[in-house]
Amino acid sequence: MNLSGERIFAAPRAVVWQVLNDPSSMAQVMPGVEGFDIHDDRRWTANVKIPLGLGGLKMKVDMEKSEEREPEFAKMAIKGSGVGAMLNMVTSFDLQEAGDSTAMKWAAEVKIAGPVGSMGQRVLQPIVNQQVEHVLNALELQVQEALKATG
Amino acid sequence: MLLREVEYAKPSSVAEALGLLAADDGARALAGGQTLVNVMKARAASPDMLVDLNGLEELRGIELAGDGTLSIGPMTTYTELMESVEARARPILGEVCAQIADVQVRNRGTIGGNLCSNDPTNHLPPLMAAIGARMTIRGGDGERTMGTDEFFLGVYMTAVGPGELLTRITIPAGKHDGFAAVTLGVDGTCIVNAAASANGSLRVALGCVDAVPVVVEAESPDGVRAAVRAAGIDPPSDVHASSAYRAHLAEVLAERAARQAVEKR
Amino acid sequence: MTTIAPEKVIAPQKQWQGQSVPRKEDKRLTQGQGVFVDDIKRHGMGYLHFVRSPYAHAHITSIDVSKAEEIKGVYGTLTGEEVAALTDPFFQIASEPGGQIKDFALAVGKVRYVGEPVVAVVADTRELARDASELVEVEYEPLSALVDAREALKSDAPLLHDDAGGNLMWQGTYEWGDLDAAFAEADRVVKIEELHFHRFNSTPLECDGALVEFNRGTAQWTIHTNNQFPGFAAIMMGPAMRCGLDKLRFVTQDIGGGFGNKITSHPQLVVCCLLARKLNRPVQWTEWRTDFHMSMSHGNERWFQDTEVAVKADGTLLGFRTKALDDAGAWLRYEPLGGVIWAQVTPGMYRWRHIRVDFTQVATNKAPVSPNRGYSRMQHLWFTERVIDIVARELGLDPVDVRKRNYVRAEDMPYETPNGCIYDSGDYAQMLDIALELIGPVEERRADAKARGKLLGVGIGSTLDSGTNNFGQSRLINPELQFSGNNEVATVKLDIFGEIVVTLGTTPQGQGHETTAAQVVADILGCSMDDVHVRAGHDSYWNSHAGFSGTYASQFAVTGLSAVKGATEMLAVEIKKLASVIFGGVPAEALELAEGGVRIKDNPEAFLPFMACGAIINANNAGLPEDLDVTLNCRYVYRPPFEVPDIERKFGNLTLTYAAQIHVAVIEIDPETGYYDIVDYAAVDDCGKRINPQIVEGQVMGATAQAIGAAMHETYEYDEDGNLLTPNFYDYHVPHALDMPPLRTGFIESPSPFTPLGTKGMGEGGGAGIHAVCAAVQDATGKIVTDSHNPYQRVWELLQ
Amino acid sequence: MDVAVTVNGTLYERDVEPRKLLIHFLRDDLDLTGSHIGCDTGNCGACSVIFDGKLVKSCMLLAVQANGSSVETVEGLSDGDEMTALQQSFSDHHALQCGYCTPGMLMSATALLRAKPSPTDDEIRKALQGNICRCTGYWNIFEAVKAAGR
Repeated sequence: MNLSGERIFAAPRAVVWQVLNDPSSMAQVMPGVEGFDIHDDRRWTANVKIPLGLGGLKMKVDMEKSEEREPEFAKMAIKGSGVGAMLNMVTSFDLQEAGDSTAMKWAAEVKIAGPVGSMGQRVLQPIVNQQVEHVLNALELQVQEALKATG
Repeated sequence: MLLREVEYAKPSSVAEALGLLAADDGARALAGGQTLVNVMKARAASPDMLVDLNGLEELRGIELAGDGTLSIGPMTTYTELMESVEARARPILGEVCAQIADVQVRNRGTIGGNLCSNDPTNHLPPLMAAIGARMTIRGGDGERTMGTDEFFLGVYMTAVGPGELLTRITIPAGKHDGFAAVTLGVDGTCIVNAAASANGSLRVALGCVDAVPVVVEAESPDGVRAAVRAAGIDPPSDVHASSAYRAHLAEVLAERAARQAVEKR
Repeated sequence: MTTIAPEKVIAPQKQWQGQSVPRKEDKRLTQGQGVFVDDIKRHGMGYLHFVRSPYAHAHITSIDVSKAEEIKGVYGTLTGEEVAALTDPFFQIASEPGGQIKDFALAVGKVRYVGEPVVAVVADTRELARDASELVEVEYEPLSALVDAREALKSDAPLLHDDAGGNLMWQGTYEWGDLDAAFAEADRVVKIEELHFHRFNSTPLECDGALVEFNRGTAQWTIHTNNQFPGFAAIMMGPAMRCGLDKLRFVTQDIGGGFGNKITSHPQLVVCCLLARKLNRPVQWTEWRTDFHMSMSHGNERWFQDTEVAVKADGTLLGFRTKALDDAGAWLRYEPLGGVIWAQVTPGMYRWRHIRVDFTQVATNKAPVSPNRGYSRMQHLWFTERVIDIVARELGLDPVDVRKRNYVRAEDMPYETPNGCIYDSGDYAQMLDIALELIGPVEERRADAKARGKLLGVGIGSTLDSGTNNFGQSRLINPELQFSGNNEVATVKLDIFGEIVVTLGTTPQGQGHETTAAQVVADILGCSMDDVHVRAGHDSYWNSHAGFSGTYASQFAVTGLSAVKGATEMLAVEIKKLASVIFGGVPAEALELAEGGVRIKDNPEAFLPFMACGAIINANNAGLPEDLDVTLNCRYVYRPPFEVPDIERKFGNLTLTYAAQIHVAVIEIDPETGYYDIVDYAAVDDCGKRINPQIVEGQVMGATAQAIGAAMHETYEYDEDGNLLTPNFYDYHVPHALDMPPLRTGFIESPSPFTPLGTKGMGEGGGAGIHAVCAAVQDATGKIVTDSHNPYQRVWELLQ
Repeated sequence: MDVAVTVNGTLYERDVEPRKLLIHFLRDDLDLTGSHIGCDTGNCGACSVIFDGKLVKSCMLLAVQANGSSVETVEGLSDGDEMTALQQSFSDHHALQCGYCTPGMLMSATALLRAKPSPTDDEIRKALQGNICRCTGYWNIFEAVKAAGR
């Protein structure tokens, strides 16, 4: 499953870059983060609980930055486990200066591995959509806060 | 089989249940369990605590008001609804419940559970959307009542938040309803379903084609297919049906449900 | 239900055989007193849970079981590395190149399908074992997956087994007759680009399982299991585990359905054995439904490509050539035997003499295939039936006429096929008439359906249910193999209190062996079948069993019952020998067995009850003549008459009996949605002499239900990454009560001239239902049906 | 968690984990192995029992939910050694082969016959829809239930 989109942040590219590459602010961005371990500047692990009506999807999420070209491009491999199947996602973002704002083009390739069945198939897309929306909004907030911080 | 560890509580009042649900954001209400327990067997979703609503009389019962309005407790089972004299005021309710799963599941599964799980293949979300049901949610800070457009938020997501419960389903009077589905085997899982109500305006709600029921309106059954096309649905594909096939079935079934509803006039 | 029995059949009188007596098994099974494998417990046993691969194809880069083993209540684990050190790879049936692959009980270094067992964890509760399995950390390096057999031989295809050097597992060319002459003689050559037989299996309601005990003192394992072919499991497990077969004691009682799907559980059984020894405690394994769907015994998926059929203008079939491409899945657990089993029914039910099949079997990143009801013949018979209906359509002929013109005729029996198989008896045309008579005229119904906006279709499915394998056919796959013939054994004894006890080597899963065996014994000994005690289940230590013992491949009515007959006749002779001594030298010919004893024909008062016979031989034998060799404990091995096939010509008799089924399905399609119902159905069966007609009919109806499910709903569908999309009964829809169409059954009895009782093995003929539904869909839509699986969407697409 | 459950008229008091399913409790804790497990999604009905008078699938209930309840399983159908009329009818009509689905099937039929002593063909099919049988093709089961109902 492939997703992509574009988002404009009312902040300079450096600020957006800094937010996207700071594990602790990423922790704020992700849904239902319960714990966060930073192994090194390229690898983090988060324990998240994606809220659903039936009870949270508890996942251990391992993230590894596989590629980066500061301050415009980064690519991350994300592996989620613990829900009876494996969720693998490769996501990348591309930052372009647009006046004093920043345009972020993002893309994600999501693959689920394991006994998914039709429920997994039917339900995965909408759940991912639900979460992507959440992440982007949270990112917006983080960027604004970072902007305040940098003054 | 073989669930993860989970705590269990059986409150004796709705207030107590709300308290338990509010105290732990990992707590989930256990109604009939005919969906939730299976999800837990797969160890997909994993509540920390199950708050068993069985035995809460406040959440049961079916009342028929003078104006024909039905008020249904969410812990009413499908079988109870099928057998309820009051519920015959809106015949489609019993007719559709009789198509859900099998005797065992209907004996245990509840109306509220069906709505709150909001699996896209469930029968009741589109039915409630078509007949204009209203849901009452109670939480720590009181009650709110809303229509299905506000109630269903996404797959397995409804307006019932942490620390809240669906406490009442209110259904207006009406007899001119229809329901059509293509299912996996006779009365099996829905591939696409459609519910229609022709009490006043003609409303059709489609299931299985989006994260929430898709409602279309039309002057007459002849206009329904066009209305569905105009809704621009993009149904999910799965092993049982491609997006294109679902989109086609949506049109056919929407019209069939609409005709049933109108013919009952 | 209507049943038609042709006049020529005379119902057997005054004997147990031929009667629909209720089953001996039923009381315990209806009262919840059966003993299925998961019902067995032992003191201190641990529950086993498998950590399974989430990937279809990946290198295992690391495995860490430490967190799991730290948990209180976890007894231990087993990894692929340990298995590779403790065992040798399973013996491979295949010659080159498939014979090169190294198959162990757990994945070693690499996983090849979603659900493949990678690590086993044993704990003191089922739940805890699963908890701990979630703490096992396995790192994978995913590889691209091969899910379409048609891609397997391309140069850029992912490679499953380095040892085999490619994805080709087995290849063989079968050619009989003179193809060139046939195609030269043909008025028409019908070409069919591609036909596809889909992946499914019979999903017995009970999944696999075992409880394994290891006896340290004797280094012997007792394996309580529901494996349906212990003889095969033993020859796979013994060499792998480096132990003699007598160290492996297999015990089964009640088995919750098998249908061939429970033949290849030997890898899981090896894991249980190794852990029972390693942990020094009984190990219990229950396979859950999702585990079964992901990993156990899928039926062979097969493609038929570039088919050409030589046919005369009048519909006379001369011959065909096709390329069969078989998808074996990730491992060869019983394969590549599917590459030859189909040849038992090479021409289907038809008289064409010129046939070429280029058979190729490849590995893919899907669950391993192994026998499934109708194993490999079903795929081929579906192909021949599709060919008949497509030819009929192309030539504008009636499918009924084309069948009748080409069916092997009753007067041709016994009929030698182009590849040397002998169809023993039958009258296919008569069966078709009975089936059509059961359905009655359809033209009016067609018009009526049309008036209701529905499309009505009628389809015929003919199948053969070849039974009693000549295992010599395995040499057509691998000339090195030293298998041939077949056998089954029974012991019948008269105990001290006159109790008649029968032990068998078979592993029944609902076929009623305790009942039919008792029927045969009672007729020979002239007693009531209530006096005959047939031991339930299989025990390779205490019951007699032979090399091919088991319950599979439609053979009990021939191999099992012939063994029972042989042993009982031996016992009858011994009883008479004893009686002639007791009666003071009355010749055996003057004696008869009746009413639970032996008596002098002319003087019925001179009667010796079985109880007395048993007592004398077992406990009161002083003074009996020295030369009286009577034990009243008789063992007989039935060996069917087989030759080793000619390997060069791939020629010879591959099975002893050929039961036949003709099914007719009538369907109604809703053209707007593709939704369809089977509105009428007839199944006509001929399995020779029927020992218990009710049991035979039960097999026919059950197989029919499975065929209807496979034709309409059941499929093991994978996505492009190799994830199974139908891993449970939620997505894998098997027929339930409301899905069953009206069912009419009929039968004829064409006794087999080759078997002691005139019986034929049966039970696998249900494939006819798939053929019939496909033909009905083609008839209703007017479009050629090229797939064995036709869910609503595919039917709707046909109509677009 | 302590539970007290009456099964086939006998009161059992046990300490169970809340996560234990009723079917595992019956089979593993009480050794009532007549009820079976044929799936893990609540589809097959092999675990069907009568729970406080209602037919349910015991794989979708927690054992703790049965506290204070009464459960009937296949072991309780016949009192003593004799087969009940329904069990006999299953045997007479060859309504079982491997016998694995049979206990659940019998519980569904029992629940039906209690509510409708002489069910119609349609009522029988509807009543057995939640029980999968892979051996018989169902027809003999329908006939067995019909005969037992007369």
